[in-house]
Amino acid sequence: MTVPIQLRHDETFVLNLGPQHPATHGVLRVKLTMDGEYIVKAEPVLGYVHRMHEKMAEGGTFVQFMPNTARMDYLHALAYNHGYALVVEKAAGIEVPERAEYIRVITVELNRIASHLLWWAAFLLDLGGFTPLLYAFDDREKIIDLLERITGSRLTYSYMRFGGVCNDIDDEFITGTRDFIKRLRGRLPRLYHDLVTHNIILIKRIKDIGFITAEQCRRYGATGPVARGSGINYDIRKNEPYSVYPEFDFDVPVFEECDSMARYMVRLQEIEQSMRIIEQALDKLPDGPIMGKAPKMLKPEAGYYYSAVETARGSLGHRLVCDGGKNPYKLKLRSPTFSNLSLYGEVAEGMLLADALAFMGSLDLVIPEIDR
Amino acid sequence: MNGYWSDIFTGSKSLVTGLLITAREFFKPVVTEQYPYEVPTMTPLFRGHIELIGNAETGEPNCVVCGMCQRACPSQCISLDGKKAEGGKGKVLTRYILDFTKCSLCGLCVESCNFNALRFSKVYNLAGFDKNDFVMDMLKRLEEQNRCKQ
Amino acid sequence: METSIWRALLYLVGIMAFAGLNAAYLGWCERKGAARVQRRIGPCEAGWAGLAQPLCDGLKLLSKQLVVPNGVDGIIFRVAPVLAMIPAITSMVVIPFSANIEARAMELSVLLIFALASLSMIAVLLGGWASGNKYAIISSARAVSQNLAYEIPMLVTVITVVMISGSMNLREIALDQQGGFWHWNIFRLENGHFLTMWVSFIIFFICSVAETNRAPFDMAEAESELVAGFMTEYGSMGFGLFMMGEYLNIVVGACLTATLFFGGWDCPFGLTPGVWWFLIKIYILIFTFIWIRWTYPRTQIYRLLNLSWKILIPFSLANLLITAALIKVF
Amino acid sequence: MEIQEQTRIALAELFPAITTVDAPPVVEGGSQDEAPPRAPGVLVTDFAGCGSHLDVLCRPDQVVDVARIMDGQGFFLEAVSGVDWIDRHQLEVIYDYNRLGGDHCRVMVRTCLPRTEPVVPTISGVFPAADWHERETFDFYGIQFQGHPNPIRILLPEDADFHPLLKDFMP
Repeated sequence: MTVPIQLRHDETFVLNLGPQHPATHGVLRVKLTMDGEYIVKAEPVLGYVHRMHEKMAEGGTFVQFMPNTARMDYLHALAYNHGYALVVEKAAGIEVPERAEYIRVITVELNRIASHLLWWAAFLLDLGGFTPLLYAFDDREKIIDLLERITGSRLTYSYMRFGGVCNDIDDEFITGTRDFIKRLRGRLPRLYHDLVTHNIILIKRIKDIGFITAEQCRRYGATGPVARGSGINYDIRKNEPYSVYPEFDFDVPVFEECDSMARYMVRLQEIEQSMRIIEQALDKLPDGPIMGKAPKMLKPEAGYYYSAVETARGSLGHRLVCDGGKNPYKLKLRSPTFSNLSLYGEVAEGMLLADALAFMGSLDLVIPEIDR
Repeated sequence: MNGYWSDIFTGSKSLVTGLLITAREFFKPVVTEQYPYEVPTMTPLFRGHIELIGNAETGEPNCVVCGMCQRACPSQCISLDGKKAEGGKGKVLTRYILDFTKCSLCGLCVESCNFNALRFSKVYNLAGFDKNDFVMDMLKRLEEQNRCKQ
Repeated sequence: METSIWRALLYLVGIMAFAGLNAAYLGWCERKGAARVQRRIGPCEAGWAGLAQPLCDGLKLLSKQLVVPNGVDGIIFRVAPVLAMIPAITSMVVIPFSANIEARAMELSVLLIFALASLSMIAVLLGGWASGNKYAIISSARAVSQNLAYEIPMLVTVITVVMISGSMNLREIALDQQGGFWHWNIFRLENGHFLTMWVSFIIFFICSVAETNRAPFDMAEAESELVAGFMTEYGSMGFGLFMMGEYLNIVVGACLTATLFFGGWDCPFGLTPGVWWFLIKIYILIFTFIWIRWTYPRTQIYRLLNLSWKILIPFSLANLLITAALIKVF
Repeated sequence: MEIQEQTRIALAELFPAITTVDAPPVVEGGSQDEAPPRAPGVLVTDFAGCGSHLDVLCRPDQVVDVARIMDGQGFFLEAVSGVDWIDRHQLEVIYDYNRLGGDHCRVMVRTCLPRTEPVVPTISGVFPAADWHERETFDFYGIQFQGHPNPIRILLPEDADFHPLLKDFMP
């Protein structure tokens, strides 16, 4: 319900929603041409944390790029490891044993819950609620301790290798994960939904704000919770099944309202779906090796390869072009928030400053992933 | 008009439940870990910076200066060299420098070492005022460990 | 004794001490309260349980240099923070702490307090405008519209209390409610006043939260949108004075609520009235300010104005009419 | 999988002369260098092997028509990437189209441009998503996109004069 007003295009001033601003969660600058508190034109300016990952990929061998993948989207790093491992395994034709596939799914889903919890905390921080951040980080800390037990690092994992994973999971990890899921299921209705989701101030703050129609999503290539909040039933784990996802039954939360509240609800329900997947994966965890046989120095066949993975923010694509050598000839990283943010200019027009920031929070941006 | 009244009632009800939840949280025990007084223990697979493994009895590094870790490292932060051993068989390590400022803790060096000469240390609280503090000499560190083991 | 210099001097020192201590240690209470709600410890390093923390903050703020951005009206830039402090302290002159502890009992003390309350809005406006920063200008525009919108329902509810108590003098209002909690305005049983009193208490409380730019209504100093609102350009004691002004406004709001609705210095069981009951009531009310701040997200400027113009004002006017009718009928 | 057939037929109209004569020998993802340079056309590739259902090679000026057909079929533009074939003195632009919901079909459209003056018409008119992707490809490869509304760099600093992803770029 943004109030329809006539924007006076002549009396505007330019406000830099800085590269350094509390609500951009990273180094993103949005040049806002404002008329009073209404936004006439919003134009994101990128590149402040650009590190040229694609040139690094061409410089080193295939396995040497694995640590870089975690440095792009550090909130859902395991999905990036998974995406890169998938595309190279497809190129080199490496088999991954059953147990390794299950471990990959369990760790990726745990990391997805951690990413959604952090998004929820940061989103409420943008809206002015400080306390929920501490509750969400309390839960997220449990996940990070679990993942630290098996991967060795807490945020930027390089846990997956071509053909499997590098450490096996032990019983303490399994019992820890089950306890964590039981604890989070107990806290979700009270601390997350009663305190925040049903709160009238929050509902008024994000309901009917930031409309993205399905057609806009298609034309701008927005995927993930942003598309699912606009009624598009597109989840790569369901539409383009990879790894062992077809063996789990989980449903994809889709909302038709197309506003920030819909995107908010999609992510919270995805936390519950991820918990369902983890439980089924833990029940059906097979024994066996965790590392398939992969040649030490990979030389995949020349050709064009593409793999897409569902991260917490959308579809992460790896376009790999090989010329038969031991280095990737070209690796294009299709980052989900790069396209999700490209529709910001069109949607934020005529919005209030406070709504524009609530809308940017609902897009769940991670700036190093946009800039690569 | 009914939107007006329902807003007021459901709204105030949700505000009150919010207050009760934070009140209940107010009286619960503290969750945070008081860092300088309570020190966290690292999990067995934790990846601190890499360090050399010494032979159990003699304390000599197992490293045979094959240079596999140097080639495996994506950011070239390991530099090592050795000299021929007196007895003429294999090499002895003389210098092993790790430039920890560029290391991304990916574990490729530890995996590429076939002689069980490298492992991850459990050091987590590294802080320094100067970049050169992080260019570490692993041999010296191994000798200190052996000395304090006696 | 009434007009001797010593009495004036004693009260001057007393009020300044009360204001200074409150401003400093409310910051400490806020950080400890927020920490407890978020299940962490809060300041505990400086002094025993962090009690010296306000002292350290004060010293740090005092030692910093007040940076005045160039091309800005220096005089207004320096006056604005002081202007934020003045109304809060001067309105403590007329607050009846207890039967015999009151600086100056004036006939129209309620009028004086609300005149000064609107003065603090001007300080926010000047502070925002004088710092020449785009974020500050947006924030001061928001602050003016917010304070304006919430002054009207606040005054209307105070009129209902004054009608019931019969006098504009805070001391008379407090005296009228002496003798046990059933005499307090909020539980005044005679001719059904307690119904309307509850409604006016809730409206008054919401307005005092909004008046001091606190928590769900902190549109002026919205950290995550406007960086630090009108305080963006202020360095050391400029920022310090604005914070003290805000905390003192909270204290004055709490004192007013206690005097108007909870019977000033009266003991709930009518036995030992005194200033300590007054202080207990104030600090309970201040704790609810802190409690509210750490529970709710921030509203958006349109919802905030809607809440006032479409809900609070109609309700307070209806409440006024009902009270008038009840007085007339019984 | 009828969506693939549908798109294949729709795309085949663009290359009437070549495909009706005889479908080019189905090159199983073999390296492009030995096989004779493929004539423009639509090639069905297996998804498990290389991740895309259809592999379309078209001339630079047909890029906008392909984009319009894809828009008609309800595809969305996933990525625009450039490849620098320095030994063949060619710059290649790869457009990846995918379906948003419904049954899955990914199409890879490739065009080759001479390395000396790489110019290709922009498709940001049809797909606004291409606006940023094309700016990035220009940023890294120096490929000029004619008719682009705002052809400035997006990730590198505005005053950078180099194109880092070219193979002959030495920092």
